Amino acid sequence: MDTKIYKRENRARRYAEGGITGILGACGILSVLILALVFIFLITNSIPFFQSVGLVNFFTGTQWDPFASEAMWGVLPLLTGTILVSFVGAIIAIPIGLGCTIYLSELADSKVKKILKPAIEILAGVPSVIYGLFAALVLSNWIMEIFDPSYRLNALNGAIILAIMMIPIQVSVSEEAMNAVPRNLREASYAMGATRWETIKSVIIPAALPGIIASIALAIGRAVGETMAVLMATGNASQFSFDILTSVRTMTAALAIDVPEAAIGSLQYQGLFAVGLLLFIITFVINLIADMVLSKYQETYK
Amino acid sequence: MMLSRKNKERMFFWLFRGCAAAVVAFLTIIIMFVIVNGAGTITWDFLTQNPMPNDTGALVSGGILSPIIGTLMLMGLVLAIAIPIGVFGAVFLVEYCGSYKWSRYMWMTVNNLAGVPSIVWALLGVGVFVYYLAFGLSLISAAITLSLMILPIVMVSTKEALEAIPSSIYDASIGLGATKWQTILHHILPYSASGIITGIILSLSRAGGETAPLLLTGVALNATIPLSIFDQFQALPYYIYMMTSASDRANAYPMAYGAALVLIILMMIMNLAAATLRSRYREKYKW
Amino acid sequence: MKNISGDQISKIQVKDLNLWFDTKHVLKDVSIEIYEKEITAIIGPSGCGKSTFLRCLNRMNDLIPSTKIEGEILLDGKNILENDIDPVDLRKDVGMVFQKPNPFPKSIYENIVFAPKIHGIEEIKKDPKTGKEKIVRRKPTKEELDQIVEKCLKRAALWNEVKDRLNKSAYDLSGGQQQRLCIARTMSIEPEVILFDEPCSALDPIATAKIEDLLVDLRKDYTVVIVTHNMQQAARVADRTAFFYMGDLVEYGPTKRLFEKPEKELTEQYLTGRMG
Amino acid sequence: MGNKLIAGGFVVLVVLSTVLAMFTSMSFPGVGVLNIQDGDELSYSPLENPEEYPITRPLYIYTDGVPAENSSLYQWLEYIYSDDGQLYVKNAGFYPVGSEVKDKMKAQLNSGTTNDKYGNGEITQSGSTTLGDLSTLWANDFQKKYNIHVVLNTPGSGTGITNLINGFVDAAQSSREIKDVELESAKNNNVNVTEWVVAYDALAIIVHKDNPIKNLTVEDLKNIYTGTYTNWSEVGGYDHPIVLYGRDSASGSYDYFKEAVLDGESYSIKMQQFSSNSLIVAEVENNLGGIGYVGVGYAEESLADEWAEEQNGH
Repeated sequence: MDTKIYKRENRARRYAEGGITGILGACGILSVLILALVFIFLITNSIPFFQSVGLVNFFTGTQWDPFASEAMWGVLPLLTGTILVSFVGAIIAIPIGLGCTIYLSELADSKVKKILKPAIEILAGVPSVIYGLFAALVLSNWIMEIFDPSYRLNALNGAIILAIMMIPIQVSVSEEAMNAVPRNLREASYAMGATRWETIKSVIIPAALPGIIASIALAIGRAVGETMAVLMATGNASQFSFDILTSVRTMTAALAIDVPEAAIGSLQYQGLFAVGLLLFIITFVINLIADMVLSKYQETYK
Repeated sequence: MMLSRKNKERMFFWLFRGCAAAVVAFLTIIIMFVIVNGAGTITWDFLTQNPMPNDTGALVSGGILSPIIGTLMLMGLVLAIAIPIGVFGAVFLVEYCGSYKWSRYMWMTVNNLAGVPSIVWALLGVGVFVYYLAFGLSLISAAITLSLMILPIVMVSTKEALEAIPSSIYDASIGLGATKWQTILHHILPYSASGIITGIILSLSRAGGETAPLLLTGVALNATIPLSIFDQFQALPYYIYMMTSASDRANAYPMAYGAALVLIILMMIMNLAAATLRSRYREKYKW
Repeated sequence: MKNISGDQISKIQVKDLNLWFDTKHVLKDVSIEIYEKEITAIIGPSGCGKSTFLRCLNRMNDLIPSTKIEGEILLDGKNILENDIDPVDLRKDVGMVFQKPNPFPKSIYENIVFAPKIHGIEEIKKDPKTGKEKIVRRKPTKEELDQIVEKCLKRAALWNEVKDRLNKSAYDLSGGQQQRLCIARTMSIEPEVILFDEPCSALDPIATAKIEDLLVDLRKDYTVVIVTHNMQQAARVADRTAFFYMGDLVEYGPTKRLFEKPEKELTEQYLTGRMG
Repeated sequence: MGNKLIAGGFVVLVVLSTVLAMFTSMSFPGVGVLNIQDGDELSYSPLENPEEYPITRPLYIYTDGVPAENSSLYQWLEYIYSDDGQLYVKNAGFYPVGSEVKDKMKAQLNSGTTNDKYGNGEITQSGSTTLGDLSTLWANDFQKKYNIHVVLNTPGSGTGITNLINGFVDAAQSSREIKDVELESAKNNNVNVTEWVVAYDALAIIVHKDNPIKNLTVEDLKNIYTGTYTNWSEVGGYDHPIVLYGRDSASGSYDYFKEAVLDGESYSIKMQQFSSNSLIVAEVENNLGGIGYVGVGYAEESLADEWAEEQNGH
């Protein structure tokens, strides 16, 4: 058969190819569209609020009570609540997390590592409501016995449970960064007679630093966005204070408590969307920092 | 006195071992507390009866059947909604327009949206699905909200699985005269399948464990097993939260721990399935 | 088909081929004729555009966005760059073997039957009513597939080494065997031209020798175009050799003449290794 | 050697945390319930004489107009006012509606339908946590008798009313009167809000079981919750700062207590707000200086033993 046809008319295949590309294209565009929906929806619902209440007293008001007779729109108590809980949580989580990462990637031998690494990943998979349950029923009593605070459910309680939730995220991301440091860098340092600790300190950590910074940013982003655990752990008094032994209300807890009560389209509803938008921007910026640091870092070790 | 280099190293190494021990201690304490307090309540009735009120009205007797079924139905709906759009969307964005300049920025935003707090998705759920599309307080509103929440996670994990395939295999298939879709169907998807499935399982377990979106989109105190997607429903995570604020605390707390244990077991099963799939996937295709 | 001396039928005529990646001018006014059932080698320093040229012949460069191509590439007189040509069909007739052996992570058998399965078997059917000849495409039967596998593996001199472990994974083979499997796989689509992009650069000398013998043997049925930076290899197997430098086709002619009496000063420098 | 050490360490850790979990028993010491005196009259306990207790409030169900006879909502309201319905009120720790209020409500029920859109399928009701237990008991019994399912959720009175106004639920349960602003937005959504008084709840004032104070006047209570008094010694107790606990703004108790006791003044910002009564009980129970207000059912459920004997003592 010598019919050489460079253009085999195979209409079936061309339509199949076109059709499938169409379907896949629809899914692709749909997924991106849906993700843009979040941002658009948050903005459209909070602009009217900013127009009527104004940015100034939203950001400078020190009392948040949208359902009082005359509504008070100060977001500061919520902002300080979130920052207090996440910041103290980070102070606890980062050192322990970093120590655990170094142990996991440099000191642990393979058998221990094979058990410990999945165990930590499981710790990340435990639903936050179970952390909240532990914080509300057990951790709060322990804190009460140790610090005897005037508030049983307080910011410290929230911070500790958030620290426990942040560690697995930080460890798994930074452990990968430390593993990605090429072997020859380690050997070069050993070759110069450096001890293992000096190698870790002066070669491996600096090389994996971007990955470590990214993991910390991701962990903080997750902590800022956490809702259930802080709702059950911090007592939710919306007062503007920096004392970690008082009860505070985080932005996420405020949304969980107040949103169902706001009539759709009312000023309260839009005010809560403003808080939601602020929360979205904060977590988006934190994740963006993590992404940029991570992607710049990946280029160097491609 | 200056510690000698050897002692310094030993000191720091013990410090790191201490940190690792602390992390393991956190995990063990929390899990053991749930097991010790929860194991007692797990009986056959506990798993096969709906929550019933005791004589003063607190829903502390009976079992957690409707919350379990509610959570499984939620995960089933999320599987049907988020997975097709997420996986095929990612396939399109990676394979068909992967090489364009803007796709890198697009993936950065998708990656970013994976970090959006679940309560912000819940806000969207209330505004759009419960009210605007008038699904009302129902299973479908909660399921779509959860689907949106895990969509970025599914897309990112699918992208990573697809990109793990070396381009030489793509060239080989194209070189043999296969069309783009035939190459994807026969070579890209099969080899990345277990990576994608691992991502799906992990995001489903994330969706199943979420509570915040449920609070706003239609979870109900005494809902039985939902008969239609527009019914209100119960869910395991909400049941646990509800039990911490029930009036009869002496009976409510053990039920909360029991439900927490069941939820942890469910999550463990899914995580282990994902982990075994991922390790098998790594052996099978070592290139 | 007369070789070397006398006039031969040219299989591929390339006229004033220019190619740009974004703004980088990679191929500049390349005009060359590749003759049927001959081995044409393409040599030149790395980055001179020899691989890019090779990939133009089966339009693999289409996969890279923002490439601009001008000029003509005639395959049996038909310009393959026209957009009514479906590159998929073209690649059925112009097979390609890559630098790094890239068998599919499947069994040896699966690797070879993949192409016949997706292309199916074409048969000429006499349409009873109109009596017109019509191409009918049908799924190949198991026996037909087994035949194809045996034929291709024998042709790629791999049959004896693998005939009893056909459903073993292709990854258990050695580098040389994997490359020959890729060649066998390429032959399963019954191409007319086979392009080789530095096929032996990842292989040890023994495996390379086997591949070179195979190339010479392939010349009987296929037109072979091979890109290599190994000048001895070109000298050993190629009938004609083309020397590329910075995107230009500097010199092209029968291998013996080009190596012994290069006309262009540049070629001579490159061959004697004195080039900077 | 290393691995055995680690494995051994882990086993010790597991054993330790198990023992720890067993011994951190969940103790519920319980709380004290104060008698409240209105002005110069006698002081009453919410547990014994709820009728005379000064801080009692009606509990409401709001619907969109009067439901039609054949609708399930009609049967639901009819059931609530039946003897069985009011019997459960006692079980849940509240006290039933008086006879003249019951007749008034029944009259309203049969005063002719204003909203026949209510079908005879499932009923959805949302709102106050205080009413949570009571409506669960009702729903459970109603299901047995009428085989109609009543789906409840209890995010708080304010939310229940909002859900009614937004049309998400058939009925709202509330532990406070509907506000004017809510009535207004109901009108915009053309929801004709109809009020049904279904039971009475005494708002018990709870203190730590070792707090010597046994009764307070409404005036004292007002000064405590507005933050005027900050130390128990100001009302004759120990020299110990007062720690205020109360419900969050979503709950009806928050609004009712503010109107009935604080005469509309705002709460001290130090007051810690909780989304449910039982969380307040858990707080006051563990804080010597704590004071909180909860539905009487919750107080009864967690009454400290010492206070219980004293109660039946005199």
